[in-house]
Amino acid sequence: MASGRDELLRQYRMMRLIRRFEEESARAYAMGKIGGFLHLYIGQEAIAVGVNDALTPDDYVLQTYRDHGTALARGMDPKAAMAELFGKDAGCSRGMGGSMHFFDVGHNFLGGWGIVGGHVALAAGAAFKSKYIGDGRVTVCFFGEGATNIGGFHEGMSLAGLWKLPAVFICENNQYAMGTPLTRTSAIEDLSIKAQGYGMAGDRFEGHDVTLVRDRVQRAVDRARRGEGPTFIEIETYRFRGHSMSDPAKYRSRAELEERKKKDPCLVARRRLLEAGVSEEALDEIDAAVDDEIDAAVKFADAAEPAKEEVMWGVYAPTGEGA
Amino acid sequence: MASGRDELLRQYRMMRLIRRFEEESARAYAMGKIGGFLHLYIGQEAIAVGVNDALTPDDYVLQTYRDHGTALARGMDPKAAMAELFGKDAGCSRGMGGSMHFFDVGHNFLGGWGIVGGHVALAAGAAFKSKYIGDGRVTVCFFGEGATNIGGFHEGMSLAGLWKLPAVFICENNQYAMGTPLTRTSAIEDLSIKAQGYGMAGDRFEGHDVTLVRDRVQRAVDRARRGEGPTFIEIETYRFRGHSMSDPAKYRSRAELEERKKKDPCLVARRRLLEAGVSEEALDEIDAAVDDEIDAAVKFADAAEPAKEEVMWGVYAPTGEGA
Amino acid sequence: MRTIRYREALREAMIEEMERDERVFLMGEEVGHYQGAYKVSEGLLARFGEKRVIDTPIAEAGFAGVGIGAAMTGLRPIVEFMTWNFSFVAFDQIISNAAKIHQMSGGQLRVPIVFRGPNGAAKQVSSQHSHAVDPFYINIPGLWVVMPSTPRDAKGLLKTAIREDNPVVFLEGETLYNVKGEVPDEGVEELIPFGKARVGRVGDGCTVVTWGRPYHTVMEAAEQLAADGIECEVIDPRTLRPLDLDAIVASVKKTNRCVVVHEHWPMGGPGAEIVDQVQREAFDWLDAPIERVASLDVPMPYASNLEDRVLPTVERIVAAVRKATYR
Amino acid sequence: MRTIRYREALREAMIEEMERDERVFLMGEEVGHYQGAYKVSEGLLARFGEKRVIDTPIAEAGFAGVGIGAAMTGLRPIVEFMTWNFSFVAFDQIISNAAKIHQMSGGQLRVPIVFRGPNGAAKQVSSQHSHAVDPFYINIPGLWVVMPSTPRDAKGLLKTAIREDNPVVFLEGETLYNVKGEVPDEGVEELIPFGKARVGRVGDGCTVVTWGRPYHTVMEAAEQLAADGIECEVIDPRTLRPLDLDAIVASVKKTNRCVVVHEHWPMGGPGAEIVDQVQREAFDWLDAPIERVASLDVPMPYASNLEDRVLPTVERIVAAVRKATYR
Ligand SMILES: Cc1ncc(C[n+]2csc(CCOP(=O)(O)OP(=O)(O)O)c2C)c(N)n1
Ligand SMILES: Cc1ncc(C[n+]2csc(CCOP(=O)(O)OP(=O)(O)O)c2C)c(N)n1
Ligand SMILES: [Mg+2]
Ligand SMILES: [Mg+2]
Repeated sequence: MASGRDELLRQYRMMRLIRRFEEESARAYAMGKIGGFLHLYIGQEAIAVGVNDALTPDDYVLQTYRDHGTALARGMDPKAAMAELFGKDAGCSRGMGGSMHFFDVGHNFLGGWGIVGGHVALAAGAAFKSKYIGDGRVTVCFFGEGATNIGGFHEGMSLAGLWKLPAVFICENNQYAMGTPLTRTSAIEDLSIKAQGYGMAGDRFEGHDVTLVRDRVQRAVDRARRGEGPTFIEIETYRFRGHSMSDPAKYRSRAELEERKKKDPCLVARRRLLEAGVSEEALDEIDAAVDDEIDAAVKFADAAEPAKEEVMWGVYAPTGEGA
Repeated sequence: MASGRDELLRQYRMMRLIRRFEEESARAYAMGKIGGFLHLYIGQEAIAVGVNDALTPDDYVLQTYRDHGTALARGMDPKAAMAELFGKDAGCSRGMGGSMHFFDVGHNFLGGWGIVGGHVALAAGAAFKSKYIGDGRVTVCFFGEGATNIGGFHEGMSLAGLWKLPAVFICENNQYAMGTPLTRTSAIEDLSIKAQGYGMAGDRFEGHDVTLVRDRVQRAVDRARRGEGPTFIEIETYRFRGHSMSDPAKYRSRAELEERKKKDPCLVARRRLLEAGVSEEALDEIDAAVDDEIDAAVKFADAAEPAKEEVMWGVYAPTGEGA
Repeated sequence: MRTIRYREALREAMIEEMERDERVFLMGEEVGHYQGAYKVSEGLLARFGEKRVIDTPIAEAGFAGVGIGAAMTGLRPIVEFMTWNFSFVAFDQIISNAAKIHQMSGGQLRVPIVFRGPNGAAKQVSSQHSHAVDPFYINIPGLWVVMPSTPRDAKGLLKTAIREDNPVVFLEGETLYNVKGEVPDEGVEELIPFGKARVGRVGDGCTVVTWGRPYHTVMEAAEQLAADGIECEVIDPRTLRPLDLDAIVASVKKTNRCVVVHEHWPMGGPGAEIVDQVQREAFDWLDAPIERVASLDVPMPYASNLEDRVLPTVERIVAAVRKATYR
Repeated sequence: MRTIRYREALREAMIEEMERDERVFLMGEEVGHYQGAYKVSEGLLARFGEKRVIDTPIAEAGFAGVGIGAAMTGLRPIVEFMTWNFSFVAFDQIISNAAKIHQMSGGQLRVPIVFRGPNGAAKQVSSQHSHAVDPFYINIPGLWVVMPSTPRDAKGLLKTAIREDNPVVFLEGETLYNVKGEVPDEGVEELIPFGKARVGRVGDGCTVVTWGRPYHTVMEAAEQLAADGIECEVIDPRTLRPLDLDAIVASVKKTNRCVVVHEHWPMGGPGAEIVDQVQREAFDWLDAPIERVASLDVPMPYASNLEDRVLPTVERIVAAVRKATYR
């Protein structure tokens, strides 16, 4: 179980990194260094990390606007991430995208997307390309439970199922779409039932245990890679913060939140590591190293140059280069 | 069984009326009296007629562009229908809509609609209104199997399921969407499975027997009227003609067509009536009367005035009248 | 007169019309329990209940379509888009259904519906969330397009919109919601008619036509220009469809100069349309080409240093007026 | 030179580019087994197989999105909309994704994709199926908008579009598919650059700017006018984005008159945009207001007596030129 422990240590570190990145983003937002929308991933870290560990570096990942955690898990440098939030040229999207639109093509993180359901077909398209050229890659597409009613979700899923594309669709069911609980947006409670309508495999489980997430997602990824078609997975989770910075989350009780915090994925992993014989000190050391890394990211972002003043930049790609 | 026989006689007559209306439309099209698209309902008559008999005159019905049969079954005057095809002012939509856009609000036929999936939410809206004011009406929405992949279908279904609207969604699975068979557009063969994803009741059966259609749809209509929510019904059927007048339907074999014609809903009903003791002569008399009615419709349409030359007419409703 | 915010003006209009007519209801994402993403509908759920203030799933094409279907059959829905950016997934419902039904049905059906929500850029919400949609909807016969810049216009026009028997595209602004202004006293009902421009400032130096958020930027620029002796006449058409061309042309015939200022992208749209109509109707009166100030022709970047430059600025407006007046 | 139909010209362009580049594929409803709803893609399935000629379900937002995703990751899709009317259900994919991705990703991704299909009215297909969509797409930075009127332009521009690294909106015409015209001989490759207008007819009486289907109506009107001594200079910009303003302005500076003729509805769009730019760039050369001939501002009625009057007619074009030339 030593290798399992090492893996969990690595996962713990990444979850802490995400957690601390989000906390510092929130603080920087309050200080006015970040503008626009900021959707935090706190509480859902085990999913980004567990899913990423089921993938190879070549696989593609797409996420919604709640994208920091997934980008970091995929390997994005926290400096580039924080600089993006600060609207800097060194940001992962050169300051053009902001919080909702992280991109890191080097790590095959194909974006944070802002229109609910709008990226599901894009993910199917990436998987389509893999099938077309036979590159053996798998594409993972994340979205919230709130996305399952919209046409974009349906069409992307329908095509992926029909064409048996190498993709895994992961619904992070964090119980709320902005202020609206699932009970008021869906006639059914078990969303994974929808898989059947698309001729896909389905799965459903809780997402606070990073090992469980990795293992269950691995099955779907392997299936996709073997050419056996896509899977729709509903992972139950919870976000500890409001929908975005402007949301005080009055629609849920303190008690509900406290109850859910008992399943904080960072704590769960920490407990497991302690049980496996890792010392408190070793974990505290990791935490401290993570703190330093995030501090460095903030400092980097603070010092970085603002987005370049060529305001017409990038509207059209120069033709030819990519051909 | 006398009343059953009378009912079937009435249904037979209506199916023949639809059949003959379509045949004469095709002929008029070939003569250049009708322009644009013309989608015939030949082969599917038992559905329009059976469904209508499960409804009250107050219930709402919406159909796709393949709408003549449903409009006639609902009670539209064949004269107004033919005049519409001829682009005449006496047409059911004053010559503004044409074949794809029949409307007869007096019979609560709320239109033929041209954008695949685009009217599903409209139907949900009509049902929403019934729930809102409590008028006890049920709305029936027809669409083809080709519509089940599009976002408009999904969103209309999701909302209807969530809000338990008094509606029945009928998928006329005539095996083809233009030239494409269901096997190339759907990962699943049994479309009624999709009902589960919307928290709806589902049903599925063949649609060449008008009595069966009436009975099975009645259950769904009753359920909706009792406030128990919508149903998604897949009815298997076949269109004997091409998708529209320009389609020679080369994508299917003659043998397949001939096989299907054995289940011609008009023939099926006729056989049943003969078995029940109705004479050939009585049926021929009905046929002759129907022929006369359609002849009269064509003559009426021929003689009618063209659409009024006020080309800016109708873009905006005069405010106030409806208020 | 009382002074209230634009957001409150909209809310008052909805409350008054919902009190007046049982058939009016509000539907959209987070309009009820959450009190509205931008708090426009705050308090409405408590006042009218879940039957008439309806939270929807995220399914814009679906609930827009439900609204249209309900309107066709006798209700009078107000459909809120959380922002107009999300109307793009419902675009077909608006253009192919709402705008067509009356004519296509030979006049048998009408669609009394209001689609409303914030239009244009907020602040650093990036390219997918910063669209000014007026160019898309202005082109479509069968719709009315309304875009109030002040609380008074917002209230009076929304009340008119709700009583209209045709579909209305009602474009608000996230950055306008906090704007304060005078509205008639309680109990004094004001219905502002469609197709009547408002003169925001009288002047004989240059006509400036503008609507929505940039109206306020124009008013600021006009102050600056006045200090330099150029008196702008600011015309806010308030509704883009119908468009009060007469008011605009009358002003241009007085000032002999015209500048059109808007948030939408430059290619086409009401901005170009107004230029087209004015050059035709006031050709012999124009002493200079008509100038236009638009958002720059780029997707909105996130970084605030760039965003500020994309939107119409006081500087660009001043420069355009100077150009049109050769000063 | 050979004479072929517009439909065949498009087909040749696709075949040549698919032969040239494995990454190019065609996707859409009925493009394969059915040989295309309008037979543009006839024979392509047999030639390239199901891998590269892909029949899709009816899910425009879905397959447009799949195309964009595939383009993002290295393929070069041609996405056919059976007609552009159906692009409205995919509108968000085009405006929020295709047009934004390159800039929003800080330049990391590009979207080499062509969306193509027939635009505008066919014949009596009624209001939901008769939209001219140029006003919607012209407004959006990040897209190119191409609208060829002849077989030669169709072929040369489609080849350029397929090699472009940005999303292209390629607007054809159901009523243009049968138009015949000369194209370069086999083996002679012609790539027509974006942003270069074509002079369809030289004259010094009046500049007429037009594109797509009405180009042919304008050429007919120009014959009539020539018989009366008014020589029109007909400019077809061919691409609306980028727009060859220089060519238009040069012509107007010669003729001192300008008429813009298009199929799209009047309010806004490229029609208005061209007027706006011309009045600014050629103000001192214009001897008369710029006239515009558009489809009438109504949803398309089914009845043919009405449809004929809605579209730009030779009579309306002749009248507009006479007005602009005071004759
Ligand atoms: C088409 C569309 N409609 C509305 C919105 C506004 N919006 C952004 S996030 C959100 C809630 C999404 O909830 P969910 O899918 O559960 O994801 P979560 O935020 O919980 O991760 C809404 C309504 C949007 N971005 N796109
Ligand atoms: C959104 C949209 N895309 C494409 C079309 C073109 N189209 C019209 S009918 C049709 C086939 C529909 O098949 P199906 O739903 O099975 O109905 P059927 O015609 O068989 O009755 C298509 C592709 C359309 N009208 N709307
Ligand atoms: Mg959620
Ligand atoms: Mg079918």
